[in-house]
Amino acid sequence: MKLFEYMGKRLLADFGISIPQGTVCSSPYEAVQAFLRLKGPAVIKAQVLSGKRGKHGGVRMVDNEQDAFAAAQDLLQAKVQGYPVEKVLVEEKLAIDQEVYVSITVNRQSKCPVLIASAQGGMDIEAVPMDQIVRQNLDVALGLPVFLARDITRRLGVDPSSKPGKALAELVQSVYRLFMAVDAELVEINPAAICQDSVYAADAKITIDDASMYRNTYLPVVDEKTEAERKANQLGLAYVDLDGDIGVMANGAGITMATLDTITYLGKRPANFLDAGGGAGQSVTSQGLELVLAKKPQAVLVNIFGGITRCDDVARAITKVKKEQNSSIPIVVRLTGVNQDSGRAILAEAGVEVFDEMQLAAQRAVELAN
Amino acid sequence: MKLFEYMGKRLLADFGISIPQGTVCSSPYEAVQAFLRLKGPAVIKAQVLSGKRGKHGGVRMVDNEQDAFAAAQDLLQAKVQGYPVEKVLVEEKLAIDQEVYVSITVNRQSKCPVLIASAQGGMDIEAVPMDQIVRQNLDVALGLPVFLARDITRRLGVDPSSKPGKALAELVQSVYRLFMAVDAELVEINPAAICQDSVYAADAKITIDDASMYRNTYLPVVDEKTEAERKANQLGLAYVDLDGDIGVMANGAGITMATLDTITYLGKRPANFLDAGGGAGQSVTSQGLELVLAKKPQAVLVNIFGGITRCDDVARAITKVKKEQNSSIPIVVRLTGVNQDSGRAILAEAGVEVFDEMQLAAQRAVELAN
Amino acid sequence: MSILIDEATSVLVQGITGYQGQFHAKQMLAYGTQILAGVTPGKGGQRVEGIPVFDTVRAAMEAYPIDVSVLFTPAAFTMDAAIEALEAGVKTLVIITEHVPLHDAMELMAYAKRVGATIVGPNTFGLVSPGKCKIGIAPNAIFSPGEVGVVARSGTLSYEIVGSLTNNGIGQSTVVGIGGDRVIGQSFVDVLRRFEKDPATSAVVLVGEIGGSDEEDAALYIREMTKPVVAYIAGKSAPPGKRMGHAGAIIEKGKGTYSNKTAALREAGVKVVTLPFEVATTVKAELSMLHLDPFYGLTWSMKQVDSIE
Amino acid sequence: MSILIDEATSVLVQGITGYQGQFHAKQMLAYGTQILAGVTPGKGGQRVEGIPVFDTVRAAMEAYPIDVSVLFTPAAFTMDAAIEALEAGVKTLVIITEHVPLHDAMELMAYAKRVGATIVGPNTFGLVSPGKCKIGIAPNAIFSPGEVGVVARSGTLSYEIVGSLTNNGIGQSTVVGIGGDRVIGQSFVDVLRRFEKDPATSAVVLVGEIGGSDEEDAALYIREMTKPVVAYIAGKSAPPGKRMGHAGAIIEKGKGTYSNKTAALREAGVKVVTLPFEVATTVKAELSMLHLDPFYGLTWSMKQVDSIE
Repeated sequence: MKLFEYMGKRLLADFGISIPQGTVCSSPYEAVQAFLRLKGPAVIKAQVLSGKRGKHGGVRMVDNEQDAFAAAQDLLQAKVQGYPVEKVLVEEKLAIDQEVYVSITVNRQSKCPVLIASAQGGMDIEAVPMDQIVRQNLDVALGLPVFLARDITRRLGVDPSSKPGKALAELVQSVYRLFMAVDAELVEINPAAICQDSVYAADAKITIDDASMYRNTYLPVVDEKTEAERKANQLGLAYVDLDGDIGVMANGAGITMATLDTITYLGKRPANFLDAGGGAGQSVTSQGLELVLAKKPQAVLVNIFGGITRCDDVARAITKVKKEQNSSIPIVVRLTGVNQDSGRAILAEAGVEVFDEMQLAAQRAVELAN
Repeated sequence: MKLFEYMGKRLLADFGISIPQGTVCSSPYEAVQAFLRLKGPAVIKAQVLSGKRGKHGGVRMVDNEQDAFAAAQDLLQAKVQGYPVEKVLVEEKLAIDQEVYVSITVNRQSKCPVLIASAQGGMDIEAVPMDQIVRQNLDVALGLPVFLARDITRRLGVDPSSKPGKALAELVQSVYRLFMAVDAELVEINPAAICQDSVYAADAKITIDDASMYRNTYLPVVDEKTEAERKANQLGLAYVDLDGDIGVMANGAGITMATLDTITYLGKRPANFLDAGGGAGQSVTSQGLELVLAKKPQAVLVNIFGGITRCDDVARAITKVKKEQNSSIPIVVRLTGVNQDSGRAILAEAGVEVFDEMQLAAQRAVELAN
Repeated sequence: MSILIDEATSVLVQGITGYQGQFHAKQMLAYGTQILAGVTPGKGGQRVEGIPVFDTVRAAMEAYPIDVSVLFTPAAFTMDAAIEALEAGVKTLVIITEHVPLHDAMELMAYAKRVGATIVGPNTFGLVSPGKCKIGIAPNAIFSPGEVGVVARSGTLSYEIVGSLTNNGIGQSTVVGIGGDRVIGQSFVDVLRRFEKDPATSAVVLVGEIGGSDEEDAALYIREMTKPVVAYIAGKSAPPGKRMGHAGAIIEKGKGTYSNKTAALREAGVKVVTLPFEVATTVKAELSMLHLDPFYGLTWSMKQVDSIE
Repeated sequence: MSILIDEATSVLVQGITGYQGQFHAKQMLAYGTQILAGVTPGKGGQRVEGIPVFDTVRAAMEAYPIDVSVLFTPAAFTMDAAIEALEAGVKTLVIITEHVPLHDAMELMAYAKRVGATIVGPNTFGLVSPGKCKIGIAPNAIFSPGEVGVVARSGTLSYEIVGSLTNNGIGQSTVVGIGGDRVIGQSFVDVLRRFEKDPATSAVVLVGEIGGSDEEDAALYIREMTKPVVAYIAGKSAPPGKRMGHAGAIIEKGKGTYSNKTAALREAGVKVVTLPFEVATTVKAELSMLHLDPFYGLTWSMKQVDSIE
């Protein structure tokens, strides 16, 4: 789960990191009030979850009441990279001496947290040459000790004995504490703004591990899903909206992707993607299929390799939906595994085409979609 | 630093452990008010730092207003094992099904926290047979995981799947969290009282590592020292009041103890014990000596093996005190190590007897004390 | 032979009294797996499919010698159960559970490293040495004994490919699901090393996915391997930046892409196929090349000496 | 020979720019100790007594080969400095600092065990292999080279006893202060094992204290030792239940008492003396017994083989 910048900054502040003075606003009027409280030039930032907001016009500098109103109004009506802007953050404009990049995420290879930092902050970290990036794996049994925080500060070209150096080393330790405390996948401060003796988190990107949400109940909940994705999630399924011709339902992320690959290879494009996972029962399967059909694709390909999932359950779910919806969208089923014979019998009786091999089923679906 | 029971219980409560309803009181009138709020039988407990309070009459059961007043008045005028009672804790009387003992302390041998528990709580843990005591070393990198808390509960004869078992396992985990969070040397709950489905900490003994106090500034400060010990502590020295004939000042705990041993061996008893540690300068040394003299011993033995401590500093400190106090108490000095020649010269000039060997100096001090 | 598990492997099932635990214990028994004991806290003394259930792993270990524990525990309790097993001395864990918190997985892997234990998963279908032992949730019917090692991230796709190998007469030495999560115990490289050393494995099938860099790391190691590797990478047509069902499939910059992975593998001499059903025919071709080589066994065992760590 | 340190030992001083660090660096240099570098964060580039100062242990290690780091760091920063040294690869630490928080010591010892490092202290006077190397704060003048190993908890008392050995013509192989804190890196037993294996050590002096059970543990090990041990235990006349200066000297029930310790040691064959100045004469007697035994060297080296771990 991604947090909006203003939520992320609140968390950072809870962990002792300095953040710019500011207010999150839902209307231009609020934004003006917030601007006036700052008594100086301000930055108004669209609160959206996508990156590269600056490059897409989501950040405005203002130094008077009129501009503040206009900027807030403009942003609150805009979409940034497809996301509608529901809130803006009105913040003091910092007098920045240097911008650095600081983040902690998970190193999949080393199976530990990794700190990634660069003296070149404020820009796209992916564009910074590798030799200017500080990478430091962290040992969860050891944490991020002072000497390491100082060392990282030094490697960023900031003297750890100077006042801003001490502040930066403390920020690095606080980022680690926060990362660990909230089960973060990513805590990114870009830039961490060095302003005289202090360091401020001028931006904040925090992503929380969804699997940990049961124990992070005090965190705000941000829902970035589409309506269909949300419905699928409630069913315990994974759904992704695409824009092609053939609806796809399969069980398992790998096989679902392989099904998309096969359809693409055969010259059609998938309309959506429903991963029914393992062990979905009849009711969940039928609701999943309804989601796939709701996109009105030219055909639907159901690809079930039954392991935990039982083929007869799937067959019953398909015939039920077919009967209820009375839809003209052709459904092609590949069904194999536990209880495959009874499943195929049920489908055959309902007039649904069923195959043993995945590639045959995919070919048939592509034909029907033409 | 030891915490009073009521302070310990507040900490336990902060870490989610159930404690009996109660109020700490400084007067019998407060105690009666506290009793009346409980609406039932109460326990009034003297707040003192020594153990075995129950056996020394420090705990009273009361079930009416008059008895509550009398018990509180009585306790607040009493001394328990030499400690004056300044506060009493008025608590609800629990309906206890079983009493268990739970503590975590430091295992010096294994260099890790160790949980010690017994199904026989409420009594003196030292009197419980070893085979009825659960001992479990804890790995600081791992903490006290649920499976271990359940296992400990099981070894205490309580089914960890029962409601009181779950509560006891949670208590065990909370005790560990508290122990780690406050740099404790000891967290002891004796008894942990099983009352139907819940477990209450019916008593609390918590000792905090003195060396950690700089980072546990939010803890209450309990001063259990005598006036002289406090003064010595402020000087960075260690002082212990004893009740013999010869005042002892030495540098280092080991050599100070060896000096006491030698005096005892020679037939006299030490009047006090001042460990001047290593590297005490002239001013601190003279103030230390004043503390030793204040006890009016029959003689004083100063035993300095100079390493960090410089012998001339010690000599100047002794002559200064001797001159200022003009005391008739004889001072015998053993002085050896860095700058010993100039030190001995200074003492000789001031007419203080000085020796090279510790046993000779001790013999002379014993003679002078006769 | 085989890797990680064989007919002598004795297995503990943690979470055996749950729905999944019970069902798959039965399936594993039917496959011939030596399940000696199960654990569910508070359910000690019960039996599941005739298997004795204990309250703790320690109690189970005192009663039976256990080589591998397979976990069907709820996600929130999985780290605790895994640590319990490691503490009790189990040296190999297979964690089937999905949605284990990422930080739990990191802590667990750090601890497993300290105690020198092997973890497969989490979020894996498990592993199978056909005809000898199955641990996990894969369907029993699809496997056949043979000389091809299979290592894969995702479950159903692996069943698809293994089933197609079997249908094409190609047996497997061991099939290992490394798991779909971001932090997992055994990486592709870890398993490839084992296959390289296993005399019973002649060739390896790698079933990868977009996201992460595990396939790229594998490509680096494969350069040193003596055995042929055939790979299929799922997700060629997945849209960038969207999550595809499980966390392992987030499309990342650079290394995570389909083209980067397949290029790295091809450079390492891997036969990369475009669709899953091409795996079996490609493996068949590789195997027939191997077996036509009159010096095959000899060459391989000479080379092997160098490649053993 | 000697244990732990000798003339080839290269030393790093952490906290070298502080008052204690500077003073004792000078003293150690005067003793002949090979101090190659010092560390104080923020003071890199300075020199103390000609010794180059670095900001970090890693930087020092890159410039010089370091065997041992000795810490004169403030108590609150000592754990951090120690972990820094261990992380940088220093294998032996001598922590002079007193008042290190107990929990820091526990975490440090757990970490040192993981990385296989040796820690002497905290709250120790250090250690000396006379004529070869001194690390710590003991006065230079009191030591003389010889065949007696000394292991002690407290500083000044050890100086007293070592000085009296030297004055009586008895030299020392190595003198080790294990430290006065409750959680310390090397216990009596750890050091006794080293002395038992050290060919240059013929006899051992153990200087203990009331409190804790380290002397009792030592007594158990001494039963297996081939070399004679003489012990003095301070605190016979200390009042029960009072703190005597440092935390290690709290009188505890049972094991911690004077009578329990001396009884355990005597049962193990240790000559326990009552007063510190009796140590030298007793050691002298033990040594003359050893050297009168015509089979001494032979017997000992035959026995030694069994006792090496």
